[in-house]
Formats: sequence, C-alpha cells, structure tokens
Amino acid sequence: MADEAALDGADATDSDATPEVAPEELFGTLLTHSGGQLVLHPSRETYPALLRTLHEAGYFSIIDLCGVDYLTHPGRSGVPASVSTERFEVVVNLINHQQRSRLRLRLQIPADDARLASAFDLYPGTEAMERETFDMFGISFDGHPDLTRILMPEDWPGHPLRKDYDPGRIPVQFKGAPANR
Amino acid sequence: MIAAASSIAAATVSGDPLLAGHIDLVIVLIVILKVVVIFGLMLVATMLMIWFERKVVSDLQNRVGPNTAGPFGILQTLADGIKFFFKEDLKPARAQMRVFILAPFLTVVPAFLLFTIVPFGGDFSNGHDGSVELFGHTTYLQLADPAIGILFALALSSIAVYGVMLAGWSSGSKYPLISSVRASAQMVSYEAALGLSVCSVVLVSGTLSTHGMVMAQAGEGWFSFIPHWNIIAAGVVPFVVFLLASQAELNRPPFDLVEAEQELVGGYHTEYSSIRFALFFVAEFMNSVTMAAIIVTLFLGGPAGPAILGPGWLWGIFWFLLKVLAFLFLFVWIRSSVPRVRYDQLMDLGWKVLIPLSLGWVILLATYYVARDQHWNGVITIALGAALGLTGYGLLRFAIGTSRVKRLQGVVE
Amino acid sequence: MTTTHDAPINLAQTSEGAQELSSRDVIAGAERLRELGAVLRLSESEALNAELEQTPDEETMIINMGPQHPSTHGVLRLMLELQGETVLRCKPIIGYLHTGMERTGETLTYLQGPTNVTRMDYAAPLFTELAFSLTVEKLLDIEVPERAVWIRMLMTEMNRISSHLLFMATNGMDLGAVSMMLYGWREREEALRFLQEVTGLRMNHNYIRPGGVAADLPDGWRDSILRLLDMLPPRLDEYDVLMTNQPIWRERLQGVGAISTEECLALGVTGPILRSTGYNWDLRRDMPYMAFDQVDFDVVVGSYGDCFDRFAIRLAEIRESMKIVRQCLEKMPKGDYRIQDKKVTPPPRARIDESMEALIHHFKIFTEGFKVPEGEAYVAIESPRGELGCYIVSDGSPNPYRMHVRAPSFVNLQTLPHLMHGNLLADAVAIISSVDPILGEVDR
Amino acid sequence: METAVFIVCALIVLSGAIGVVMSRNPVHAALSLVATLFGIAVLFLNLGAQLLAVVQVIVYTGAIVVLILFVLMLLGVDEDEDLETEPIVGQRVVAVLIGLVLAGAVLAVIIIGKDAAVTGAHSATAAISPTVANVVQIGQQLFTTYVFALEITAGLLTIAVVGAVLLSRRPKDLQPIPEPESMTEMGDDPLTVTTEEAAH
Repeated sequence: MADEAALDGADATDSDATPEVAPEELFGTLLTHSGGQLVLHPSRETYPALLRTLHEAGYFSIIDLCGVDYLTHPGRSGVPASVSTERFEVVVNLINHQQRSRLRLRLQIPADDARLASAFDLYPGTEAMERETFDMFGISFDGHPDLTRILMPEDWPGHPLRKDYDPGRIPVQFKGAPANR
Repeated sequence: MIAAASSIAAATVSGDPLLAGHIDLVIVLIVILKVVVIFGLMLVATMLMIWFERKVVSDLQNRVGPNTAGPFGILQTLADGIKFFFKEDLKPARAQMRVFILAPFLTVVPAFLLFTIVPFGGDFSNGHDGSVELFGHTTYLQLADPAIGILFALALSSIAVYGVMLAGWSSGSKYPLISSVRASAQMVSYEAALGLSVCSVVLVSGTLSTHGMVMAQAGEGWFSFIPHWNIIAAGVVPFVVFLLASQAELNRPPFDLVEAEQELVGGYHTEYSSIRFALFFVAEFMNSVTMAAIIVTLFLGGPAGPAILGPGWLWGIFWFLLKVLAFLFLFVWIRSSVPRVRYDQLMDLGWKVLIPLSLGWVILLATYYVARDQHWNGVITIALGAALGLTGYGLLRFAIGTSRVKRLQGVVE
Repeated sequence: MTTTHDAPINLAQTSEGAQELSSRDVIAGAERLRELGAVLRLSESEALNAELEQTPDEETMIINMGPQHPSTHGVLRLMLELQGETVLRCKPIIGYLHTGMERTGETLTYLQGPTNVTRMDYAAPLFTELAFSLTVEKLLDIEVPERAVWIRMLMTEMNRISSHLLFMATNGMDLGAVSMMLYGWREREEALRFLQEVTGLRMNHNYIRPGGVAADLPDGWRDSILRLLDMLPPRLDEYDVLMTNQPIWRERLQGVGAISTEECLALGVTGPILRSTGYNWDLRRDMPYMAFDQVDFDVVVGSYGDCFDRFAIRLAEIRESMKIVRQCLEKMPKGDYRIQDKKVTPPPRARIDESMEALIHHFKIFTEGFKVPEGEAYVAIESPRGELGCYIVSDGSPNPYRMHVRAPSFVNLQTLPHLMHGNLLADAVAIISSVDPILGEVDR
Repeated sequence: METAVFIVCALIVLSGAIGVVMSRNPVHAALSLVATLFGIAVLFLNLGAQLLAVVQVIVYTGAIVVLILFVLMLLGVDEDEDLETEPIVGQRVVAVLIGLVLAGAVLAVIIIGKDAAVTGAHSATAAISPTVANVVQIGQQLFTTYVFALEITAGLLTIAVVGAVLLSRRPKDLQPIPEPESMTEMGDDPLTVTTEEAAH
C-alpha cells in the first residue's frame, strides 16, 4: 500500500511539474527524449516544412518510416501532453551522418482522415516505405508517385497491421483454388 | 540422316581409295558398316563426354559428381536419357508448333554429320598414308574424304545455328527469343573468325581435305611429328583464334551467352522438355567432341603419331583419342574456371580482336609463301608484312578509340 | 471484426494488373523521376521536357524476370523494359515471400521474438536477433554481461563472414563462374559449422535473446575458430585469383551499375552499397553499439560505386571481420553469458530440479513471458547488408505492441531501377547480385 | 541418277521459292528461302561443283539468311503482316506484270535459242575438269580472266558496307543525363575512364 501511495505521489508530482517547465523544442517542434534518442512531434501540417528544414540541417537520409496503430493502446507514452493523440502514428527515423545523430518524428494521423504528405520529393528512399505503410495501415501519402500495395496482393481487402484486422479470416488466395475456409 | 550424308560424301569423294574404282556391293557394305560404327561410336562418345564433363567439373569443384549409376556413375547419362524419354512432352500454347518440333532435329543432324570428315585412325607413321585393308579393300579410317573437306565442316556448323535460332523463336516466349537473337549474332560473328583461322591452316597444308591435312602433318620417329603440326607450322595464332572461336561456336562457357542460365533461364531450350530437350543436350555435347576432333585434325596432326608395336592403325586411333581427350579436358577446365563474358564484350572480342588478328595472320602467311616462291628476301618481306599488319591494326584501334570518345562526347553534350 | 472481412472476395479479381509499368506516353514527371532514380539530378519540369529515350513502344519489350528465375535471389520479380538487350526501365515487384512477420511478432512474447525475426534475413539471422534483443534491452533498460556482449560480437561477425561468403558464391554464380559458387558454399559451410557448434543450428539460430545469449560457448570453441581463421585466408586468396584478378571478371563488373553518394543517401541506402561510393560510414565504428569501440578494424570503402567495388568491399569485409573475431578471441572475458535478472532470464536448468519456485518461474517466463515497460525504442546495427533497425512499441504487456524491422535489403532494392537504367540484360543480373538482397528480409 | 537428284532438287527449289512468296509469316518465308538455297547447293554438287555448293551453304544459308532471321527476330515481326494495305499504290499489279514479262523472256530465250541456248554443258564459261581440283579451277578463273570483275565486286561491297554504316549512324543518339559529380574525389587512376565509359 505504501508503495502504491508513493507511486501515486510520484505521478502527481510529475504531472504537476510538467506545466512549469517550458516544453523543449528543436527546429520549432516539440521535442522529447526516448532512450537517449531525440523524438520530434510535428503536426501533419508542419511535417513537409520540417522535412525541408531537417534536410538543410544535414539529415540527408530517412532511414526508416513505419506506421503504428494505437487502437487498443490509446494512452501511449512519450507523447507530450500538448499533442493530441490520434489512432495512427507514422514514425520516421532520420539520420545525420555528419553529426552522427538520429532523429525520430512521430506524427499523429487521425483514423477518419488517414493521410499524410509524402516525403518522396526530398527523400526518394521513402518510396517503398510509404507504400508499405499504406499497404499495412491504409495511410495514404499525398504526392507519392505510385501508391499501390507492395507486400500484399493488389486486390487484398483490408490492411493487415491494423489492430482491428483479424488475421486468418481471409483465405490465402491462389489463383483458381477454391476458397475452403 | 547418315545415309544422306554418305550419299553426299560419295558424290564429293575424292581421296578415299575405296571409292576410286568400280563400286561393288562389298564397297557399299563397307560404307554402310562405317556409317553404323561411327553412328554408334558417336552416341557412346557423347554419353561418355557428358559423364566425363560432369565428373571432371565436380572434381574441380570439390564435389563428388555422379557416382551411383554404374561404376563411377558412368551410366548416369544413360539413366538421364531414359528419364528424359519417359518425361511428359510439354508443348507451349504459343509455340509455332511445326518449327518447334523441327528445331531439335536441325541441331542434332548437323552434329552427327560433322564427324563424317574426321580421320580418326590409320597409320601415318614412316610415310604410310593412313590407309587400312578392310575386306580386301583399301580404305581410310574416316567416313568420307571430300576434296572440300574442312569447308564441309564450316558449312555444317553454319547450318547448326538454325536449330538454336528456330527453337528460340518458335517457343513463343521472350527469354528464348532473346537467346536466339544472341545465337544468330554470335554464330555469324564467330563463323568469320573460325573460317579465317582455317584459311591459315589451308595455306600451310595446301589442301582442303582433312586426310590431306593429316598427311601434311605426319612425320617419322617420335619427335619429328611435332614440328609438322600446324600449331607450329602455321604459327600459334590461328590455333588460339580457332580454339576461342570454337568455344563460342559451341556455346560453351565463357561464351555460353545463348543459354546463359542466370540471364535467360535456359536460353533457347527454356520451353523444351522431355526427349526434345535431350536432343539439344546430346547435340551440344556431340559438337564438343567433334570440335575437339576437328581441332586435333587441323592443328595437332589428327591420328598421326609414331607406331611403336603392333598394327599402326591402332596406334593412330590411340593418338587420336589421346589428343581429343586432352582437348575435352581443356574445354571442361575452361568452363569451370572463368566467368561468362557479356554480350557486347563477346562481340568486341570477335570483331575487334579475333577477326582482324586472324585476317592479318592469313595475309602474313600468304606473304611468306609468296616470298618463298618468288625467292624474295624472306626476312624483309615478313618484316614489311608484319609492319603493315601492325599499322593496320593500330589504325583500327585508333578508329575504335576515336569513335568511343566521340560517342562519350555526344553523351555528355 | 470490421466490415472489411465481410466483403466478399472475388478470386477472379486476383490479378497483378495494376503492378505494371505504365505506358510510356502517360508517364508523368514524377513517374519518370522515380523510374530513372533521377530525383537528385533533374527538376520535375526538366524531366518532363527532356527527350529521354522517346522510343516507340513497338521497339521495346517488357520482360518479367522472376519471381521464379535463377538469378533473382529468391522470389524477387523484376519487370524490365528492354530495347534489344538494353534495360530502359525496371520495376521491382516484391511481396511474394510476405508472411506477415511483423504481425506475428505482436502475438509472440519478447522471449519468443527472436525465433520469429531470425527468419527474416536467413543469410545473416543473428543480426536480426541482435537488433531485436538490443531494442528489447533498451526498453527494459538493462545491461547484458560483458561476456554476453563479446559472444554476441563474435557470433555476429562469424555470421557476417558466412553471409559475405554466400554473397561471393551467388555473385560468382550470377556471372557464370560456377566453380566460385561451390567454393563460396564450401567455405560458408565451414563458418556455419562453427555457428552450429555454438547454437545448435545452421540457420535461424534463436541464439541471441533479450538478456544475453541462449548458451555459453561450448568447449573447444577457440580451436574451432582458430582452425577457421587459419583456413580462410588462403581460400580468400584463391578467390582473388578466381575473381578479383580475373580479366573477364573485372570487365564484367567495373563501371557496371554505378551510383553516387548523394543518390545513396537520398534513397536511404546503407551498407556496402553506400560504402562503395566512397562514403565512410559504418555503424559499428560511427555509432558504436556493443563493444565495437574496443576493437580495431577498418571500414572498407570503394571509389566508383560500381559492382566491382561492392564485390571488393564485401571480400575485404570478410578479412576485417576475421580481424574482429581474432580480437574477440583475445578479449573474451569470463563471466555470465546472460543477465542474472530473474525477471528476464529463466532459471538455470539445475535449479529447476531443486526448487519449486524456480520451476514455477521457469514455467511462467516461458508461457507468459516477461513484461516490458511501456515505451518505444529504435535500435540499429550494421548488418552485412546495411543498417538493420528494429523499432518496438511496448504497451507494458509481455508482447510487443508493434514490432517493425527496418530491413536493409528492402530499402536497398530501390536502387535497382536506377542502377539498371541503360545497362545490358547481363549487367542486370550482376547488379541484382551486387545489391545482395535477401528476400526473406525484403518481404518479411 | 543425276536426273533423279535434279528432279528432287528442282522440286525442293521451286516449292521453297513458292513458299517464300506465299508464306504469311516472315520467318516461314525465310525458312523456305533456306530450302531453296539448299536445293541449289545440291544442284551444284550434282554438277560436280563441290566448292560452289559448300560456299553456297556457308555464305547464303549460314550467313545471309541467318542475318535476315536476326533482323526479323530483333524487330519482332512475328505477327502476320496485314496484307490488305499496299505500301505503294498498285504495286501488286506491277509486280505481276514484271513477273510475267520476265517469265516470258526466259521462255522466249529457250524457244528461240533451242539447243544453242540450253546446251546442257556444265558451265557457260569453263567446263569443270574432273582431274583438276575444283578450288584450283575457280581460283584460276577468278584471278586471271575475271580479276577485274572480282575487284569491282569487292569495291562495290565495300562501298555498300560503308554506306550502310553511314546510314545507320544517328546524329543525335540517346541523350542520357550527365553523371553527377561524385562527392568522392576521382583520382587520376586509369580506372576512372573505364568506369565512365561503361556507366554510359
């Protein structure tokens, strides 16, 4: 019991303390730290401009881009209170080879309007990654030259990495084979 | 098919004493006997060649190779053949069916015919002319000895390309089509180099007949043979050119672009299955054996060699087999040690190196013979000829270099 | 659960119709930019206006290379537009090996995770296990014992050797040097034999786990490694004779499939391809993880970014890895091979027989798994093919909430259209080979 | 025997020639051409002109028709051509007329000349001697009596080759994008040249 109280107390002090300290910012965007790495929380609207800034600042490579579906875990950690959380998140990992530093962007994508500007113009390497995210989560990327399914078959219904997608319900399709499930 | 060959051979025969006089039934039977024996021997030789190649390659690659069917796996080819025979014969829906069926035979028939002009035995030592007594008749140990001998081989190898081309085209599939386009370009290019290097040999031997060539390369005793060989008498250049060009003509690595597995799946025979595929396979290996035999005939004196004990014709066969085996081993060795060249590199090698080289060499040899006949100063003539040839080649290289530079400039602009 | 599942599936609709090269006259600027990989070199308007090979469609041929083709390294499918033998456009089509491993990862506990991820890059399985384990350890905020770190380094470097040897074999095979294929496999088998000695399996080891490694090094491991280290150098010299110094080999590879550093960076390409352009970047040295800051090795870079450089870099990296292995051999500390944290590590086998608590704990950790604090982490390591990253989101349960693997081959494949443009069909094979994709990792 | 061979070969030659004209598929037409050329080669053999026969096979069947097929395959003209449209107006009528005129001319020569034109001699220029080797005879003829014609032909062929090369040159070839300057410094190594050459 004492432990619990202590924990509660700690929580209380934490939540009390946050508003006092001004939120940290980098490149004009909210910054948090996660396991020694910098995490930025831009909004969807500021994302393209931020990418341009980052590109100028020496972040020449988007090393990874993936989606996360927070449907069953809406209260996620690591997101500042001022950012309103949405169902989807697109996580972008950038690297600055000169400074040997990494940067992670976490973008909140609402479920009813799952779209984001494509990073393709600045970072053509995101072509396949954005397609994968589209394929797996149904998040579309505006300005992507060829937003088609990449891993799943063309006519696959649904987006398999969404949490409300039930794997195993859809029979594996082989042409001409009868669906036996 | 062999009967057809023998009729052509009979019509064109010049050298074989068997057919010089009146042709009676015994002579016809002798010819038929030869045909049957050679046909059988070719099949067996091909079988053994496939086994030999697989075994040698596996030895070079640190693996065992065929080892189950028969002693040392020697019956593996037979087992494969039986398997092919009983496999389902698939016919692609988009194939041009008549040509598709015809093509394997177009490859395998020239492969059989090619051996007719190869002298494979006989006693050539001590001035013997390599003839043997057979049922009271004198004859050569070769099926036919037409006056145009070696040209017959060139003609057949130029026909052989049809099988490959048509197989690729008629399959109605894209990889085989690319393969047949490659095949036609490659064959036409290397035919020229092949022919020009044969020219040198013909100049030296003074005859087109294969028997005559072997005669010209014969000598007495042990070591007097070797200086007569065309590999020395005609210089090493034609030999090297012929060896390279023959590898290209045979579609053997490193020039096996036609069936480059990594690029074109199976090349022209991608769509073939069952016994039709086996026919291509057999033809390919048969051609390897025959080409080795032709190289031996042209450059290494064929069956000519010293006879030590016993009947001379048996020694002839022995020397012939020994030399052919050495070349077959060389083929396999090359195959297992070099990567494949690229299509444009192959064409460059053919047109920019081998053809100018062999052409220059023919001219140089001709100059030498003219100088000898006219009693000119040999050294000066040869030096002049060589200088001219080198100048020409330098100009060619220069032209090629210039065109490349211009092309690059055009690209940059 | 949702309406998507109720939608009837029309089997007849299953076609790859849309996965086609668009017709030449409808290519928009962006499409052309993408297919030429020319984003870095032309503005969009320039690309639209430039008279780039306006070939009428009759003269070109679309050819499908794969998914079953001898030299596409698995089930990669390439759509090539050829003019004669020249490749004008190329479109890689992937997904034939997609088995939903990221989704599977969400249903497995953290302890079971390595069995799943190890099947991604099947030529270098220990690396994916390592990336996964490092990420989980970061979320757990634990430090593995010194010996475990060095064992991991030793094993991954051995794995790098075996992976690069496999590359040597397949690269040789793709260029028609059939003997090289068998030599490469022969040496790789020796390396795998060592991995088997330690982990029990030739591939898919499930050896590196969160908290350490599965088992300590067996008796006689030193001798096995020393034997291997003695055996390999002469064999590598043999490769130099067979390939590096072979005129045909050099002709085939030099200048083929060249790429520049800017292009590599923009495309997110890492590993030997990036290094072949002369860019000095190796995560082991530049962003050290484990104990790579304590070993001495060279980062090998090329100059021209062509296939030959990529080949030569990998050959040299085998030698560098052997250097690291030798140092691991010298510096291998004594101690535990896994963390002695009851929450993460199952109790030793002997304790199970004696103690009921240990038995229960053992049972619980293998059925239920251990809980990982809420959070998210991304850890990247240098795999033989480039940066291999693992991103895990944890919701505090024993299963990852989301597990994503940044597979280097997946990203590197994007270079193919650019590398192949204007090269010959035979070069296309060399280029695929030099990118060295592992399809298990591409499709996941 | 000679007559039998002649009849068989003549049939092959004629049916091949008809096949060239009648085949709808260009590759089939080329194959018919091969049959014709091969038949002619056997006719040469029948006349004792061994060298000519072999040269016929090597040059025509082995090289020229192969090149024709090469072009056909490279361009992918494997579908049936549309025979309805005529590239040149009235070309069929003209072709039939010219064909009839030529056939009439040949017939006229045979009818008017009778035995004088069709002698049955082996050759119109020199009889083939059964004792002297074939090659020697042709060589002597070519380099003595007909040396001028030979040289003219050689010159003509050379001109044709040069012309073909000139025609096939495209002034504005492919215009690939210039290579970007690499971040790495390219040294003076001779390899640089190879890299750039091959990259284009």
